[in-house]
Amino acid sequence: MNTATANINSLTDKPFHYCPGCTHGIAHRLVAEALDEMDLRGKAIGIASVGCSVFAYEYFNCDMQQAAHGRAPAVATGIKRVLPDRFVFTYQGDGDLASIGTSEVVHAANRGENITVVFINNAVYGMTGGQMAPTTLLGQNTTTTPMGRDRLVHGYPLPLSEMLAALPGVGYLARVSLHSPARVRQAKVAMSKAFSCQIQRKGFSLVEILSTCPTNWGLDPVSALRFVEDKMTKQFPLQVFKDFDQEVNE
Amino acid sequence: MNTATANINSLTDKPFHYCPGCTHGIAHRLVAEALDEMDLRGKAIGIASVGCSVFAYEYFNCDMQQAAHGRAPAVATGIKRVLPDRFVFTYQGDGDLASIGTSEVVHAANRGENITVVFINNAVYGMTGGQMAPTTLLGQNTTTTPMGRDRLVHGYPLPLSEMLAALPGVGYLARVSLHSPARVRQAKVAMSKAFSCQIQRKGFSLVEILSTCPTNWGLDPVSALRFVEDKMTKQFPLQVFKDFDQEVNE
Amino acid sequence: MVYRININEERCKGCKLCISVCPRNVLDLGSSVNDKGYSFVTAANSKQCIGCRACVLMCPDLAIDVLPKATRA
Amino acid sequence: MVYRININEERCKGCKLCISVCPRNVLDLGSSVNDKGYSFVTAANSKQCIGCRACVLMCPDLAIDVLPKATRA
Amino acid sequence: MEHSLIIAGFGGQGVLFTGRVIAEAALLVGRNVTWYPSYGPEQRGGTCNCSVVISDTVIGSPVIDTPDSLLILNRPSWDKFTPMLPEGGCVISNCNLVTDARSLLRGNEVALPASDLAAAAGDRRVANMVLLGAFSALQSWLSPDHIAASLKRLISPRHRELLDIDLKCVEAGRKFMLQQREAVRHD
Amino acid sequence: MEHSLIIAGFGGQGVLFTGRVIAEAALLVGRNVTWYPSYGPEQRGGTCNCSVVISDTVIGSPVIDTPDSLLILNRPSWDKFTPMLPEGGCVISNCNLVTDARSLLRGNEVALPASDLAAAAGDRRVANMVLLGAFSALQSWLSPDHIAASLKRLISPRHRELLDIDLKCVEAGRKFMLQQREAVRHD
Amino acid sequence: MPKFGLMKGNEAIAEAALRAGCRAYFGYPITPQNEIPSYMAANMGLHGGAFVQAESEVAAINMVYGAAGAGVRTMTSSSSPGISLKQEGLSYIACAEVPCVIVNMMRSGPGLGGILPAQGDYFQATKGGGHGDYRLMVLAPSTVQEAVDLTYTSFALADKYRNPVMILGDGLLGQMMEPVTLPEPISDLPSKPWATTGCQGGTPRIINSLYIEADAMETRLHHLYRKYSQMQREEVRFELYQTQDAEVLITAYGSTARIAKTAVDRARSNGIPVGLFRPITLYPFPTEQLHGICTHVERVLCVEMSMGQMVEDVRLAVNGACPVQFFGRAGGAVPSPSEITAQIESMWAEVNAQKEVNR
Amino acid sequence: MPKFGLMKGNEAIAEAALRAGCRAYFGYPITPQNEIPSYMAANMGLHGGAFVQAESEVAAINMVYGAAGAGVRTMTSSSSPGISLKQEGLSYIACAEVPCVIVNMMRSGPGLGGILPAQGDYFQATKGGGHGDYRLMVLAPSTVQEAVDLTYTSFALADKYRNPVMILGDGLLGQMMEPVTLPEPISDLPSKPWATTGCQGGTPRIINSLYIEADAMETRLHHLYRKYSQMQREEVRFELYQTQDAEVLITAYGSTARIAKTAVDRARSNGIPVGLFRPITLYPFPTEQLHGICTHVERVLCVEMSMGQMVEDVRLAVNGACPVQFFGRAGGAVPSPSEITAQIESMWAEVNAQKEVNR
Ligand SMILES: Cc1ncc(C[n+]2csc(CCOP(=O)(O)OP(=O)(O)O)c2C)c(N)n1
Ligand SMILES: Cc1ncc(C[n+]2csc(CCOP(=O)(O)OP(=O)(O)O)c2C)c(N)n1
Ligand code: SF4
Ligand code: SF4
Ligand code: SF4
Ligand code: SF4
Ligand code: SF4
Ligand code: SF4
Ligand SMILES: [Mg+2]
Ligand SMILES: [Mg+2]
Repeated sequence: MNTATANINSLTDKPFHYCPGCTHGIAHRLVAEALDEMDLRGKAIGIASVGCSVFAYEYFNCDMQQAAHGRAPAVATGIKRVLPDRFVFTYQGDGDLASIGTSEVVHAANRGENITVVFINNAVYGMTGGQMAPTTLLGQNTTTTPMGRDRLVHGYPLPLSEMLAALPGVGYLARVSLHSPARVRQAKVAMSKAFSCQIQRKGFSLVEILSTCPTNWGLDPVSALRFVEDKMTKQFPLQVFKDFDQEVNE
Repeated sequence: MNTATANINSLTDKPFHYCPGCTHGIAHRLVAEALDEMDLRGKAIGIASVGCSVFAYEYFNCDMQQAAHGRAPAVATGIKRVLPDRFVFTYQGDGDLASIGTSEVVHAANRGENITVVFINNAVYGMTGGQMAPTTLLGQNTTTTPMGRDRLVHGYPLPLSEMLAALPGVGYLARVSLHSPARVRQAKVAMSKAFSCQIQRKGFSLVEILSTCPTNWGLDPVSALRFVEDKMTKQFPLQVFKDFDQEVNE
Repeated sequence: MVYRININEERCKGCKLCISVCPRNVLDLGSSVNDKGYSFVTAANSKQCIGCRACVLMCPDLAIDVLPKATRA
Repeated sequence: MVYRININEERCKGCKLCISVCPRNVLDLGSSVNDKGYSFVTAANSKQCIGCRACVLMCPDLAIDVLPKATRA
Repeated sequence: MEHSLIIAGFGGQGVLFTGRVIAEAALLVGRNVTWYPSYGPEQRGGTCNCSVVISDTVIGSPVIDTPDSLLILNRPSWDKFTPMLPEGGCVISNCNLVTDARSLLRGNEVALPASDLAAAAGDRRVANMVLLGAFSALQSWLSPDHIAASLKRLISPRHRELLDIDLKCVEAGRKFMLQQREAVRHD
Repeated sequence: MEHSLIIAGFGGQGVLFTGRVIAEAALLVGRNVTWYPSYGPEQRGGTCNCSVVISDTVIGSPVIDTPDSLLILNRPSWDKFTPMLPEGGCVISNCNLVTDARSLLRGNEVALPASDLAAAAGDRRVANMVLLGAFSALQSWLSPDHIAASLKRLISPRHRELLDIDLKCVEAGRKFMLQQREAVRHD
Repeated sequence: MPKFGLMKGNEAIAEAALRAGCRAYFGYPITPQNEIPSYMAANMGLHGGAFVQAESEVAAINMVYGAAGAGVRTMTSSSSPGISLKQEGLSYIACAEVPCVIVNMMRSGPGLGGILPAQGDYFQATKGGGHGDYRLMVLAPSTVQEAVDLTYTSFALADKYRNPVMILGDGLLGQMMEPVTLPEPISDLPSKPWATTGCQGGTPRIINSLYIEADAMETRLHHLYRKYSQMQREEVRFELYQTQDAEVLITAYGSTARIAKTAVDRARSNGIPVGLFRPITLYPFPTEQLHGICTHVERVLCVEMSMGQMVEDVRLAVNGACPVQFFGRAGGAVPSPSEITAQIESMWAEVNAQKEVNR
Repeated sequence: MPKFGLMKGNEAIAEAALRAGCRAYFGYPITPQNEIPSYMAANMGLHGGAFVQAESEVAAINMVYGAAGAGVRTMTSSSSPGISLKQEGLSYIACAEVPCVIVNMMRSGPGLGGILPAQGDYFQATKGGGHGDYRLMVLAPSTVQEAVDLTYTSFALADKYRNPVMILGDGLLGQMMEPVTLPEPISDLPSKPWATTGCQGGTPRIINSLYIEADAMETRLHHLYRKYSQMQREEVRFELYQTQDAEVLITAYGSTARIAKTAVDRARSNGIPVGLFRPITLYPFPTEQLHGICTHVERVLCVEMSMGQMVEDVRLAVNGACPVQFFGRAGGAVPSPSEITAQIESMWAEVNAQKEVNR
């Protein structure tokens, strides 16, 4: 079929298994487009994490390793250290990266590993059926916060990128969103920047992408985009935290 | 013998096993004095971590649990959640807290657990014989950085407190040092503040203490104090990052 | 310009993201379902299309593409 | 004021931190060793002591204490 | 007496719920029962099924290798499960959705236009309850009253309107089946 | 022929090093050898020991239950190890540090003022080498040359001055022992 | 207020725990046991207990250590990969003698594997997947009712032995619904003078697993192993089904055992003298009891949803008394009654052929 | 350039790994194996390899997965508690068929335990401490020379089977020095077309352990188990010492075996016909070989620095052919030759008493 996939070398033809309207698919496309545009497919090794995107290894048309829950940055470190001239990226959800994988991402960032992390923040554990994520908003209902997230009991939404911004090993760090075509374009720019950071060996790069989970939010896909725009961007302001070739004013 | 121990209820009589001049001992005393002064011994539960201070359970004269390497904040969380009116503190080294235990401390802080963490930053793994810690200074020799820590290979000294400062669950956060009597007094004030934070249920509190490891630094104890003053405080500036009852200008 | 709107009916999941961002109401959900049981999008008003590709950008399933029609054909 | 300097010889490890901070050179390392094999501190110049307690603050081993001598005693 | 039943279709067609209704009804009439859902990375589309075993005695396997009955709501499920049907087994399917299905080698086949019947009863999507009604017509122990009681247990009073439609659909399926039987008898 | 030896004292007294010197020397003369240190949370003070087994054949246990020889550098080690000494075993101790020790039930005892001898040779802290010298006087295979060669292997040329003192202390211990023997013989 | 109704295995376990006085739950989501944390999230608060979704399984087990060390009946649950992450913590808990309950609803492995039912964690559960010499008590329910009963009891057993107790189920048991009768909520709990609750006037208490001296550690180990022997004497549980005259004996546990029961019934209806030996406590394993039965049995067939794990304990028990064979499905495949029946039939044929030879 | 000299077990292992072409090491400090990371830190760079002190054992094993998946000979090392933390990772690595070498220099456990030598991780190593059905190949050296030889070989074995190989030693072996001859550095390494090195023009490669369908996972498991059978056929290693005419047989591995050897010598010098069976591969275990010997043996004594773990594999091998007894020291205590000799003597007395009865 002559739709977009045909033009993207870095994606296989396999249809995504994601729920209707889940923006994981958009994020996949952005990664693949950036790989294509920067001609990285042949030297790329991607790390799929554990979450709804676990099958990423079936979608990205490059060498892939599937990593244990939360450990993708460690796996990426292992690869990059032995193949420093290859392009290594991870694709991780907020449960994977900001909960169980906190140590791994913090230390990979702090070591300044030349890897790129694509961080999908959808404020929930998608794959396991909608439990609280560290990024779940205050008041948000999940199966493990049935009365809504309460800061006194469950703590605050974790500002992971703000935390990583404190680390000198980080070369590029930005938070983007996918809730409108304009934001998708912006996200694409961030992705390319992050990839360049790695290629220029400027240290660790991470793009946090605000993404939807219509299924577990109990919203239709279009309302889910509005939720991102209205609620998530308030808690997680879109921002370039670090840019290896620019001064950033916080 | 009528030396200081006799006056400190919250310490047992057992002599410390630390190397001569190791400031772990001073830190112990500060914790114990604060427990005494705030009359917390009877309702305190301390968590000893894995590091040179592993035997803390033999020194603090209160109920103690010994935790697995890095997990003290999780253990403390377990206790505090079931005994919210008790006083719960952990005592952890920089390997324990800032390396293997990164996730646990970040998430305890982010949940705003009402616990107090005493964080001994001596820029090295003391107990295991002097390997690199996340906090090891650039250029510092350790058994695993025999040519000195190199930012390109080993990453940067991890600014853990700076990172935690980004988390809204944190009520009190300060970095102090033990390299002079004046600094020891200041450290004592921070300790009391942190304890008050917990008692007033203002959230997570942490005191990072710059401490010496003469043995693994290859310095005599007095020179080790100078190293803290001259080198460590440059990399790790002494600072109150967060104070639950004051505005803090960063 | 005239645009051809290609829809991959088997990939489309009927999520309507494309519909929601189309400035010209070009797209609509059809009434039939594909093999996966999803209703899929059709270009109900393809003439109105201005080729802005908003739909393409927002489609999570690479189910839609918009191409300029060879005007001479 | 006159001060009594108590030294717990068995706890002392001879680290000299107290010596290094004493503003009056009151303290010094003795020549004998304790059961653990450490030389320990002695109050060589106890008369000079001003009771500032710097030594007490810096002693990692609670091996030293400084108390005002009951002046009348 | 033991009866084993597999219900299968797409996610979202009420497959698991249908099984629950039958299981609760079985409990109401004092029988042993097991209900076992297929569970996958559920959040993804795809097919869905559940196995219900009803018995007078202790139930061994809740996993069914030779189902006495099948309720089939889509074509992939037809392909997957009908080969398991033993001699004498019965498959009830929604012929509005299960089209072009090759016919069975053994067992009895009932195809009813469950979506159409559901639409007539108020909501096209409730075809699952139509199949349940049809199934109940073949199970002497499963009376409309028990189904109603079971549904009331499972649907919160806040969703009264759902209950009404469900009951109507059950009735439509039951009636259709009884009429068919009647027809067969008069052939 | 197998010879087993435990060297024990405080951390910092060169206990492990002394064992290394003997082990390397054994290697130089073509014998099998195992060296096994006590290892604790090393960074803490306290006692320290190592076991050295030298043999003409394959060595089984590197852990010694009945040491042929003991070199003892402090009192706690005396208390801990001398009870293990078998009939005919030999303990060599530094009587400058091992004081008030109760005497042995069996085995031979050699007490020498190793610290004093070391002080005389240049550094009071090198008592370990004095004991080593004394030990070598009792071991025909362990010649001064081999000890010197072993020490040269272990001490980097940058620390030439250490080597000299070590050698002097070894010599002092050896001489002391030979004289004692002489004395005994002439008793 | 015993309660009767249809419940999912996972939810039934959670409710049984609450009724057993469990007042602290720490866990991390993983399929197929997510109903346990959800249930706890919704209900623990009503009982004034603590529910925390931990940042990881590692954190969860260490929270358990803390809360249980503070004297509260505490539980965690997970499934295979998550349980692997708890191994260090479990080893600590066992050594420090902290009573608690761990639920493992096994899924297929190794690795990320799959989420379907499996029994591939038998070794890990019974031999100690963590380091050092220690044992969990391991209970393997085969019905939802038994899951309720064993969960309820597990807290008392944990307290009795000051030892972690594992409920070893699988996705099938966790996901299926069955009618259950729930026990009365427990009213009085044992006192725990060893717990770290703040020493007030008294002597400080220490919960610890560090014994730096070999003697002390060895003493600790002998103490632990005395407890394990006591378990072996007092806590062994198993079920016999049609074993009276059995010449062929199936051994199976958990979900597999109930499927095997159906197979036994079918084979019996074909006249084959087959029975089922179902260990309920996997540790302590009913070694003597199984050995006893094997005196009048010709062949043993161990059926598992694994590549063969319990079969080693079966072999150790049988100790050469008769041949032990193995039949397993793995990777999420569940053996069907007919597959097992077929195995029984072929074994029975072998037995008869053997008899023929001996005649 | 074979090199001869006195080396610590830990350093010898590190050097042997480098000579075997190991070009990536990831580890986290823990006593008693700290000399391995130190050695690697100092020397890996000279060979152009990668050394990373990971933030934890969990991170380390996942770095291993990455680097070894990228085709490089890779190693990690740790000791008991640290190995427990690697269990999830090991299970992944085994399933995804990533060849690598893991060194466990065991210390006493459970829990934080102590740092002295022990053999309490036998079960964990050989039965799979992680979840699911998988096995590590486990090699147990008993001398420093053997540690060198087995480490050197382990990389080739890992590549041959695309399976993780564990070197199972203990603090004694790691800390002791012995003369060793080091092998030549390896020159040619096997090619690894499956490795993820960037697919360039070719078909992308996937390293994965997820098989969501039961069929696919079961197929994977059968594939793994075929490899394990092949290991059983081709890789079993063991040493016989004085077994020719032995009526009493000691089984022991690693450090314990060398101590047992001294005991055997002493007992032999007292005229007792005793021998030693020393498994070198703990998995695959020399089951058949041991069973074979037991035909002419009266009694087996398994000696371990544990509360009894390998003894189960010994019993499974002996399968009732003769009585199997156990003698263990644990918690960091090392059995002395005289203790073992005493055990041998009392067993020999039993054997003679038995003979008396039978006469
Ligand atoms: C060690 C381990 N723990 C838990 C799980 C179960 N698990 C699978 S995906 C997931 C969370 C995924 O959430 P997230 O990373 O936010 O990704 P999303 O599905 O939302 O994209 C969890 C907890 C697992 N597979 N392994
Ligand atoms: C899981 C685990 N990994 C590693 C170790 C070994 N270990 C003991 S203490 C320690 C580091 C201690 O360093 P730090 O926390 O900085 O404390 P310090 O000794 O410097 O005070 C390590 C790695 C362990 N006991 N457990
Ligand atoms: S569960 Fe949520 S995150 Fe996962 S595929 Fe569905 S919508 Fe996307
Ligand atoms: S090793 Fe360092 S931290 Fe540990 S006791 Fe000695 S000086 Fe203190
Ligand atoms: S290209 Fe623009 S106008 Fe055309 S269909 Fe897509 S969104 Fe609508
Ligand atoms: S956005 Fe894509 S998948 Fe969604 S309805 Fe439009 S074409 Fe279909
Ligand atoms: S109190 Fe002050 S003056 Fe007196 S000895 Fe101590 S430091 Fe010196
Ligand atoms: S500071 Fe304390 S331990 Fe150190 S020398 Fe002075 S009295 Fe002794
Ligand atoms: Mg998510
Ligand atoms: Mg430290």
